Amino acid sequence: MSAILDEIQKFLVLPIDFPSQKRTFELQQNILLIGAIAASIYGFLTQSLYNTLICYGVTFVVTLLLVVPPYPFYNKQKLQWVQPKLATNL
Amino acid sequence: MNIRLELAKLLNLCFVFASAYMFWQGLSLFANTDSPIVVVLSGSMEPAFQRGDVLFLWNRNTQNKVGDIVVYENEGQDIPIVHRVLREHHSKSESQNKQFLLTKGDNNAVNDISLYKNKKIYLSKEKDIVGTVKGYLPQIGYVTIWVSESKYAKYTLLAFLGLSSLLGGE
Amino acid sequence: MFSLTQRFQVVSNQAITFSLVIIAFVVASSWIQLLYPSNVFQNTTSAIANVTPSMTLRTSRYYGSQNGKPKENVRVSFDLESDFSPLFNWNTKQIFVYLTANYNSSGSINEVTFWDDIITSKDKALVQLKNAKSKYTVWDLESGLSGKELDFKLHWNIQPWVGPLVYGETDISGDHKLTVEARKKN
Amino acid sequence: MSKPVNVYSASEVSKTLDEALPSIFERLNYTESFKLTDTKLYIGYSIVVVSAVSFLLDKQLGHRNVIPYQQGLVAAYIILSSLFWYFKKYVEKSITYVGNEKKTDDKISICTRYEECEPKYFVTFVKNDEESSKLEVVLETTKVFNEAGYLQTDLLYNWFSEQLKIISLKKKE
Repeated sequence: MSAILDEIQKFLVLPIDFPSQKRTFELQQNILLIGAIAASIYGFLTQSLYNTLICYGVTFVVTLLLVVPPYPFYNKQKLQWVQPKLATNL
Repeated sequence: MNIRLELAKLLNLCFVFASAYMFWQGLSLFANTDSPIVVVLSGSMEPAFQRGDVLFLWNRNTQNKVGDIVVYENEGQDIPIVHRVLREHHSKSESQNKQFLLTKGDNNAVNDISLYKNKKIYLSKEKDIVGTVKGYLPQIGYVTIWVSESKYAKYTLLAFLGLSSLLGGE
Repeated sequence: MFSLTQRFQVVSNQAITFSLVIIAFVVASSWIQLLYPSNVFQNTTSAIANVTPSMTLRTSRYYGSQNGKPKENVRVSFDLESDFSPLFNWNTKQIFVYLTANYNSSGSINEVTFWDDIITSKDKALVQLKNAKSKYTVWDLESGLSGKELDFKLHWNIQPWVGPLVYGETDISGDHKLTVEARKKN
Repeated sequence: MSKPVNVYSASEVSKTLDEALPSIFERLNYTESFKLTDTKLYIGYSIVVVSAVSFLLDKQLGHRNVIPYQQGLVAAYIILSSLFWYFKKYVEKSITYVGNEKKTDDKISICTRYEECEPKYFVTFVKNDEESSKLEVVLETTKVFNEAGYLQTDLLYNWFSEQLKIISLKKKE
């Protein structure tokens, strides 16, 4: 049972490489910041909280789509780790 | 097995609960009420408050005004009721700090006398009032209602927690 | 940003942080809109006229009677006019307006509600009532209402979409004081 | 071997390395000193006890009946938490391991830290609390972990014994 869980866990970790980690972090921060400001201004000008909510909600979904999935271009700079051969020697 | 390492891990887990609980306790003392934040459970104040809305209470005021929205509990019942003050009567002398209140839900046709226990026709500010509503957040508390009332929601939440703890690795 | 769940958590936390900032902006801007261009806390006016009381005796607990003693219940009819449209801005969900009366009795100071209404949109913000009946029948805590001088006031309360509740009182004009006639003994 | 870690998570990797230090230094003939860890655990668990007492009082006796006690408990919680924070920040700093050589009784303290998004483990050695013996080195985590996320303890052991040699050479100069 725990072996299966470990497999699932390993499968769902889905890491990305280090430069992309930095990039995605900055990316999500910037998009959300701009989205928040835009949503506030748009809502205030139209005097509608509903517009603010929609605008910010869309920003959130877009950010999730851009940042969360491990796209191949986030995984181009994978590193060379210790060869697994040594693991069997242990 | 390193006992200190295990203890440190357990400590981190305990801190999560301890800090959340002490924050709540600190807030209770600050607002002088046993529940500084309540979730609306009934529709009797619609359209002002709907089920699932979160209300912030304050109970350091010695008297309420007519129009204040208050949360009260009947003796022996743990169900907080959110209604508006319809009438207030307080004594002229400053020393006697007694105030009698009659409440009503905005969406109800009649006042709350039928809800009061022991044939009372007024609430006592001192004894019955949990707090006065000062602030409001919409719908955030719906999760708690959803979880306490639907068993599917309970399973979904459990599954979600299990999955996230599995994926979180800790 | 090293795993799927961690990326999701980071984005969610960031989104929650910014949404708190948005809420702060909404609350602050709507507060400013209440103060400018005209301060609604001072400039909301109302006019009341033709306040006429009517009295009945009730013996039900739901009408203030205790131990079977009849209790004086008072209703009023009145004309009322007020405009609440300046109170509406982007953070106003509804306005609750209520007509109350203050009076003093032997040992206590009292305020009771005679009429209230919920206004849910700016189009309905103009209140014009002719010969309206009070919604509630009112009794006194101790004795009766005969001989008491009622001083009517019109209050408002803004329930926001998010943030603190806002209360205020209108500047009432017209004949807003009324002495309830003593009941004839028969 | 324990569970594998995500090698692209700087924090998880650094935590695994921190946890491996005691056994590595055991093999290098050191006995661990637990003074710092124990103090931290004492403060930490006293915070937990304070919150537990507060919780039980509230549940058993009701909020309104125990307000003065709760005020005391909340004050104690705040004081202990700031003490904990102060201890972690200024006393413990980032010291993860303190130990003594079994024969010579030389004391060694090791501070470790990591930076987000970098496959590096920053280690600072201080021998016998002497500023002159301070040695700052960086371990590439790619050299002790394999792709699957298992720590190669032998490689880590070799790396640490080399660093210790460098320190002792440095001292002779």
